[in-house]
Amino acid sequence: MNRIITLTLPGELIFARFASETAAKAALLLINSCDGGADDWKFTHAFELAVSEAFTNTVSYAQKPASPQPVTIDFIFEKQCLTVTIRDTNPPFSIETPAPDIESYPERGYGLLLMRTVMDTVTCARENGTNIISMSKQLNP
Amino acid sequence: MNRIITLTLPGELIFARFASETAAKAALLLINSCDGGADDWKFTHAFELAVSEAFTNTVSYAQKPASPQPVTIDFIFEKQCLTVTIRDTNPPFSIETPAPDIESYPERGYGLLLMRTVMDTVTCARENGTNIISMSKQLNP
Amino acid sequence: MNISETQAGSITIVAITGTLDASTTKELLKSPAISNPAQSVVMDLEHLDFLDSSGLGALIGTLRKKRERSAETLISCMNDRVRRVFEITNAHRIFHIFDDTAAAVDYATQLTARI
Amino acid sequence: MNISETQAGSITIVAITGTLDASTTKELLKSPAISNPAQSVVMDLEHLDFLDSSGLGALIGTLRKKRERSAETLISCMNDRVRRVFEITNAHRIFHIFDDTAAAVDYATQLTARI
Ligand SMILES: Nc1ncnc2c1ncn2[C@@H]1O[C@H](COP(=O)(O)OP(=O)(O)O)[C@@H](O)[C@H]1O
Ligand SMILES: Nc1ncnc2c1ncn2[C@@H]1O[C@H](COP(=O)(O)OP(=O)(O)O)[C@@H](O)[C@H]1O
Repeated sequence: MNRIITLTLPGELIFARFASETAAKAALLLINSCDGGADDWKFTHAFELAVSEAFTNTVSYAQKPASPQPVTIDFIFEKQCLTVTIRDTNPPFSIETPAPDIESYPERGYGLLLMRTVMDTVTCARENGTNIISMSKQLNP
Repeated sequence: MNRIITLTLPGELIFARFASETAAKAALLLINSCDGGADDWKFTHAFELAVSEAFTNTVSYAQKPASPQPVTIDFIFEKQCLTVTIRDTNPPFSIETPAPDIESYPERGYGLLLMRTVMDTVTCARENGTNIISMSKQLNP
Repeated sequence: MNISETQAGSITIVAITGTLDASTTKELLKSPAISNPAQSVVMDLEHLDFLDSSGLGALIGTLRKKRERSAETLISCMNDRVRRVFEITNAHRIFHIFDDTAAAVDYATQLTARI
Repeated sequence: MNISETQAGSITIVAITGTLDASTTKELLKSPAISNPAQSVVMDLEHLDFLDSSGLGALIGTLRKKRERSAETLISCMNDRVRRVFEITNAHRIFHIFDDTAAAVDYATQLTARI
């Protein structure tokens, strides 16, 4: 049986840290459930960072920021793999954005780059007006 | 607007600590959102402890432990007050259990006593076969 | 949760790190010095971050089983959060509680030598 | 997040504790030494637990605005988690990064004296 933890938060940036810390805790739970799994900080940090980025984007690019909608995050545990999904009804977007050119000091555009780099796979599906962002990582690839 | 955080966990005891740590984090969020609120460890610990007890009971007294049902915990933020609710479809029970007589070394029966003591109010309503356990505490009573 | 057992003369110091709740009590009850009812122990709780009623129940059960065999279960170095659970439940009345593990070991050694 | 500013000669050491993400960057950008584009700073990140792209963006914006006024933004004492964000984004190429705050202050003092 796959185990799922679901967290629903108000769609406000003050809850970003709650989301990212919960993601780190979910990753640690997977590490601890795998016998003798060392505390792999990169695994924990990957989820903490990727969820911080995805939650922030979901809130920031919401179309009605005046009445923020709740954001639901699923953590799906499968053997050595943890998958996080976040859904939003924001406009569609491509996750294949190019990495920003650091030499021109851009202040934005690093979020998807970080998500893609720290996770094994990042996908975004569009279904019935909903973006379904899904990010997975194996503990011991 | 009241803010609500909802956490849904598999109904298994290995998730008890995830529940109690999330409760502590929710309490800390309320403290931090109240200007100049000191880090009141008793407030944080009250939620950590009460949710550990309530989650453990919900899982332990579930009628079909063979196929554990998910447990949903709501954290409701209202000004200086945090309320936690947990629902289950377990048999009805009374929260007014007497405190166990410690001199006879009982190993059980302290959960509801702890919940009632650390929270301002604990109620359990029965609606359509569901127990709705609700626990509230003011930050500065 | 992590358990480490250290022998100090006839007493075993059982140091518990982390969480003692419904998900970890079984492991505690399996540890050698706890599961042997004739072994006197000092439970060093300095690094116990969180205790709930399931964890407390395991400590009380340990105390009872060891008392039946005239062995001791002493507690040392609990933090304020753990102490709060002992005080609400009155468990502080049935345990000898010390601020210092060495003092607890001395006391346990005297008690067990007396028998 | 918590910010503390300490003056070291002409340089301000800005020590950040906690989290730098979308919910805290505004507060950083309002702190006196950061909001003054002519003030050279050493960002002491020893107690920065978590940085994401919003926090990094604020640091990069600070660097850019200060460079336009010939002021410096140096970084010291980042942990492995924060370093990882700098490395993935290539931000480590545009910042001077030090393991030691005192060394960063010396270097910044030299750089600003030269102008
Ligand atoms: N959840 C989302 N909803 C709508 N648009 C998004 C979402 N996530 C990312 N985007 C789009 O992709 C772009 C790149 O995102 P990102 O790499 O995180 O950088 P940044 O958010 O700093 O611009 C954003 O500017 C936005 O247009
Ligand atoms: N969520 C629940 N569902 C069903 N019964 C419960 C629940 N919570 C408590 N109870 C009942 O109340 C009793 C007292 O609970 P508690 O004080 O937590 O002590 P313990 O669980 O150690 O017996 C339990 O033994 C059980 O019969």
